[in-house]
Amino acid sequence: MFYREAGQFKTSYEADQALFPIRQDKIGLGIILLVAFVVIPLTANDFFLASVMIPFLVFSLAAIGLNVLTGFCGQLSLGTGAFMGVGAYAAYKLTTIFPDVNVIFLVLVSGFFSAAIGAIFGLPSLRIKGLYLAVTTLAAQFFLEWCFIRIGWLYNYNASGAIEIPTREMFGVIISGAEATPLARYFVVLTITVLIAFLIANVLRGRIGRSWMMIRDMDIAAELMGIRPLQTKLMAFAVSSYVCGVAGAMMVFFWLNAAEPSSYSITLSFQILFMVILGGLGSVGGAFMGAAFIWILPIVLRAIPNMLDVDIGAETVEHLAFMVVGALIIFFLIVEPHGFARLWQIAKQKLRVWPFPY
Amino acid sequence: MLYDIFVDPFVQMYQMPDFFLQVLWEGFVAGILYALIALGFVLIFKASGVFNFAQGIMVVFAGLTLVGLHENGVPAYLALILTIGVMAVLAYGIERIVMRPLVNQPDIILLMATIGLTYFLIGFGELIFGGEPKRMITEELGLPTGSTAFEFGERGLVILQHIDIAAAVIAILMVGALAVFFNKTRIGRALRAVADDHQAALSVGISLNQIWAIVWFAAGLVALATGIMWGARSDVSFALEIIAFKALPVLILGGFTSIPGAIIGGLIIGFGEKIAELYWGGLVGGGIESWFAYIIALIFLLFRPQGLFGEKIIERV
Amino acid sequence: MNAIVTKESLPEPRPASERELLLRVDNVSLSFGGVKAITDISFDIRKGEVRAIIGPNGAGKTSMLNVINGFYHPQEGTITWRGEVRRKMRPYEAASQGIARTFQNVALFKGMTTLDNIMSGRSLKMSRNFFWQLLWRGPAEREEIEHRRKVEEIIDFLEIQAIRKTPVGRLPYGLQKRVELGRALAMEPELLLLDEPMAGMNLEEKEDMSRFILDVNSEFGTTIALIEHDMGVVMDLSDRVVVLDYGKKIADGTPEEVQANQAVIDAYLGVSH
Amino acid sequence: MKHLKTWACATALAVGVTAGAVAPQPAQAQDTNYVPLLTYRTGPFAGSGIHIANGMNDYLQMLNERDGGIGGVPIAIEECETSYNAQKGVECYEATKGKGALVYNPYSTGITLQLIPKASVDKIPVLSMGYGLSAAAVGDVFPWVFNVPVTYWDGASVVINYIADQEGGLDSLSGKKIGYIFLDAGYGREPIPLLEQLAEKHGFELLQYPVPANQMQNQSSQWLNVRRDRPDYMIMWGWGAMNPTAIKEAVKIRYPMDKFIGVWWSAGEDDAAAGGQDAAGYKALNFSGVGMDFPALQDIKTLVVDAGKTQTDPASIGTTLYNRGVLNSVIIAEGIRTAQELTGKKVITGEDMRVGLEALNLTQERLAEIGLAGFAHPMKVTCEDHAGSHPVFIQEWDGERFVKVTDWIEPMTDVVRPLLEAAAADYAEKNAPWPERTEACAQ
Repeated sequence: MFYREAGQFKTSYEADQALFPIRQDKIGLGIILLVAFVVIPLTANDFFLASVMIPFLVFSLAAIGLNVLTGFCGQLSLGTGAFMGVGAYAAYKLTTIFPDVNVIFLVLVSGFFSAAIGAIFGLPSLRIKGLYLAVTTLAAQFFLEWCFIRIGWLYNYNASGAIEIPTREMFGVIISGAEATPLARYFVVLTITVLIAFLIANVLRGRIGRSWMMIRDMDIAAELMGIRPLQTKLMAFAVSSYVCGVAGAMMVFFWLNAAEPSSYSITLSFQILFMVILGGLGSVGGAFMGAAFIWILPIVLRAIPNMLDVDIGAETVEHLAFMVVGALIIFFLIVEPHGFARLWQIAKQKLRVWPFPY
Repeated sequence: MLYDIFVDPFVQMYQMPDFFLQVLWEGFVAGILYALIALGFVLIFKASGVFNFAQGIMVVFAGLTLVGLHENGVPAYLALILTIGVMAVLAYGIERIVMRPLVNQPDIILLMATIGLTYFLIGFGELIFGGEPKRMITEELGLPTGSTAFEFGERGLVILQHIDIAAAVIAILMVGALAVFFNKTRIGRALRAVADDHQAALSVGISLNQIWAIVWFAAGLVALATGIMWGARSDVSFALEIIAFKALPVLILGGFTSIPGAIIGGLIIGFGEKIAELYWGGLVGGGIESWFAYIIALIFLLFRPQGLFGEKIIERV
Repeated sequence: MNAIVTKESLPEPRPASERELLLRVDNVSLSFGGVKAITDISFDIRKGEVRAIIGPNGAGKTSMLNVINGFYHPQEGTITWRGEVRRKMRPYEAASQGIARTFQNVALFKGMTTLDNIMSGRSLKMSRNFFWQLLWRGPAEREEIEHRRKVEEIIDFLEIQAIRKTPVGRLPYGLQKRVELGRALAMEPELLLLDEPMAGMNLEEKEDMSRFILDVNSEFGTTIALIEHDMGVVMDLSDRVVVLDYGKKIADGTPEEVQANQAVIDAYLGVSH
Repeated sequence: MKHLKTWACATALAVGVTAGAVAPQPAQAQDTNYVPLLTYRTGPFAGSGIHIANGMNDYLQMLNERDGGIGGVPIAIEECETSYNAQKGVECYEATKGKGALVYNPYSTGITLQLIPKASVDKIPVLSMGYGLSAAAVGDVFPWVFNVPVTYWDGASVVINYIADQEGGLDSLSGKKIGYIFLDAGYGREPIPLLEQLAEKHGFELLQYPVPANQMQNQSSQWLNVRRDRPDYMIMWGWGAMNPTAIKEAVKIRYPMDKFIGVWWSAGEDDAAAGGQDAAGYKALNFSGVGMDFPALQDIKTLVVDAGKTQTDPASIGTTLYNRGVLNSVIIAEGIRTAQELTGKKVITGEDMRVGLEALNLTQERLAEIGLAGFAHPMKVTCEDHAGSHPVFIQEWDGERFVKVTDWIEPMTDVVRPLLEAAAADYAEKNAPWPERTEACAQ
């Protein structure tokens, strides 16, 4: 009834190719941005900002990054955690080398380092496909993790072996370090995430995004249509790693505040992979939904016993969260392999014909 | 530097032959354990084309069930039998709930389903038996403990752990039993038929569902054996899972469908990483075992993408 | 014969064998680990003709196409493309030199819509780099629209407007083949290789497809090499036919010549060699 | 392309679901002192973490049951599961700090490092008892962080002192080989600078055997290296599943167990029991009482454990790690009590707690008063010294239980203190602008 595109005629290809061709979607996006930029900052408390929204946005960005590689280009990667780590360590080193440069700029630059590393580990993808490629990305994961521990230069030879984020400000507002308010950090993370998501969505709808999907859907045919497989895959690795690297840098700069190598372990790789699967392979919007689900579900699960006043051990909730996530992944793969993104489309389809069933 | 890389390790091997033998033995034992995990992968991959990421966690789960039952007062052997029963139920459940609805899905979807299964089993196992590491009931199961030392040369000594010998023997027996099972029994032949061609197997009246439940059960038994052996070496805990990843490079070397490949791949990785760690690892500060196997596999893949025993892949359009 | 539209109904400037040479295959042999797929084959394709490659199953027809567009590399022999001799070439290089093809088993990009599939054929013609793509507004968008126009022409030509936004995985087989042809056409190729474009189609679909092939040939002047099992279609469509059997060339000539050739008759009737 | 379109749902989902579910619980009732416990009963380090968690929880609960809390005010205890995971650690911190948390004990070096800079901003002290950043003992630089009773560097120097004693003095260390096997993370790497310095000073050779965190249960290479190098002594800095595996491997290569000494985090009964009888002779540092012959522990048993108010397995009371957890809670409780005395308030804040901890003076007499005579070395925290005690003793595994075999051994303060100060200065410099201490010294 309300969600209907009837009467909206497109008179140009511009309009037809827009990210949100349907008016209601445009309005919806506007409302979401309004909520994200205005309503949440005005109403949310520190816990919601610092422990729900910031991690959610960081993970969303990482999931977009992995989605570029796995969802759009069809190259399975289990090394996301390490690529995020490269971004984090690069950003850390950059802030020590250039203490006066704006930290947001450095975070964005740090992505280029992980892009380069990602492209190097993407090289075998020319000859290796599918499951085999997953093993080479595991090599990246374990090797890079080892480097984070062993190369003291990366963490400035700190006795703690960890990277600790210094206090930095922008326009007189402290945005990183312990004194940064959750609100300031939230705005930084939100802006970077929205901006990168928008730019990546642009790439995905154009020639380059199409070439990735060609490789994903049928690499042989793509090659026969003039796509250079190595170049295209490496570009996907680089773009994906760039986005993951920025997410990894944001993770330590605007969320965790300090990170040991174990923060970027294989567990993180799986966390992001699950977000991508549940959200929907090959969907930018799905990355947000998957991140929301995987990050927020355990928080909600933990809160439920409190609300109901049931005495369940904290660890039991943790175990249950594992089980639920595992079961849901299987459930989604069986029922709707395209994840939340497809469910959302189906819901919209239903809405479009509502109140009639067909 | 060059001397340290190219000469010194070999001099050491020559000067301390007893130590070199010990390294080889440790490599052999580690290799056998990797091979056992890989064997579980191969069984399932052969019959259903599913890359079972959860094999590592099945190892822990089986071990944990065994120890957990014993902790709750079940006698060791009864616990063993009950665990076998649990693995059978698990195999049936996985086939019924996870695999059957996913028939004919792309490989990557099946792989991800088994990753989901991994997480489910971690949560489930910890929920029931608790998250703390448990001691394997080695003695209660009648497995040998202790060690034997062999004099070697003047002051050399090679120490063999009885449990490691037992692991090797059990691994060999299992491979033998699987070979007999595949070649001599009706179900075994059906399994091979399924491996060759699902459709064809169906058309001659082989029940895929039954076969899959059986392979998952067989993989569960292999997992149990692996769990006992590895549990005896350290402890039974979910931290073991990360070691199970080592089966992936093993499979790359040996090929996804070859049982002898899994064994040989396991041994190559086992020997390779021990020798590399002990004779060359020190040059970069040690601890290279965590990634060495993967890098071997990666380099190997670049030159021989089809694995040691696989046939050259001809792409068709 | 099945097809209503036949080659004879269209004007023909001059005999195919006299036209300008586009591609020549000289003494090409290909084997896979000892198994010979193609043995010492030579033939040519001339500008603007419709060239058929026929032969029984396993004769090496698809392998021949794979050699032409660089997917397989022959052990012996050379390929001359527009006067340039080549031996080894990556498939994407072949594509950039104007060779497009369709596949025996439809090889569409299943996760993409009809429109995106055909747009993918424009990949080589689009050039805006990554940074313009990031911005979208401006050059990248203009380029996209410019190519969209071209693609819409193809969609109109193939009469598939209604399925423009449908993911191709959901289309019936006949339409998928049509989309695949559209994708190849979008490359604006000089040489179009069609691998069994009518396999598995019903009569009506075959007629449509025949019409499209002839229209492509006459309207766009595209040279076409096709593999087909339906002899009626082959005889009606093609200017010249090359016949393969067991990886060897056994006949080459106009449809009439080939039909009369004893070796061809033997091969199709299964006379032992 | 409609990919972005769907993120509409994402945020809606995020906002909608969480706003309802995780809205902060109302602050604790005004008549309690709120102590959040960051624990881990699951994950790779659960084997060690469970006992600590039980010990911490049970002692505080016993105080509630027996005395009605501290100074007549009950303690509100809340456990938050971190799984030794930095992400969850921060989440636990954010979730609990708003409820009037008095002190944090992260039980993870990684989480401690995250909290150290936040402590002064949020005005909640961090108590990392025998772990975390060694340099935090320098109270002038880290007014909000306490690592009573001892730092890793103290511990490492005690081990060297002990070895020297066995060998007949520090001079006889010359030419000896001492092996150091450690968890390859910040935790295990921290003692290396001190050990290296001592090695140079006393002429022994330090051999390092790192164990990567994901190879904790696969240490045969490290121990083969030990076998080849034949160090005279082995020192271990392990945690979680690394400990039992290491002890088993040491037994396997027939390393003389009486020359194998672990840090206090490698002192669990479960760890040593993995080697069984063969591990007899294995030694570990410790700073909390062994066994359960303490009235306070008896109270815990009757009032809390036997009453079924906890998950604790009765057999684990009196084990090393359980007692360690108890000691941690003793320090918390005494800190609260001191704060109450100094401020005159019954319900205190994090700032008061900092003052209380800084003035902590746990004497023999006081220990006896609370039913824990001889349970720990007396501790006296000062503004300069936030470790406040330093001596540790060595216990030995006799095949079935740990037995205290030495008296309290003093660390080499002359070596350790300058290192601590240098490290603190280094930390402050790297994290510039690090806030100057503004908190007045109560003493």
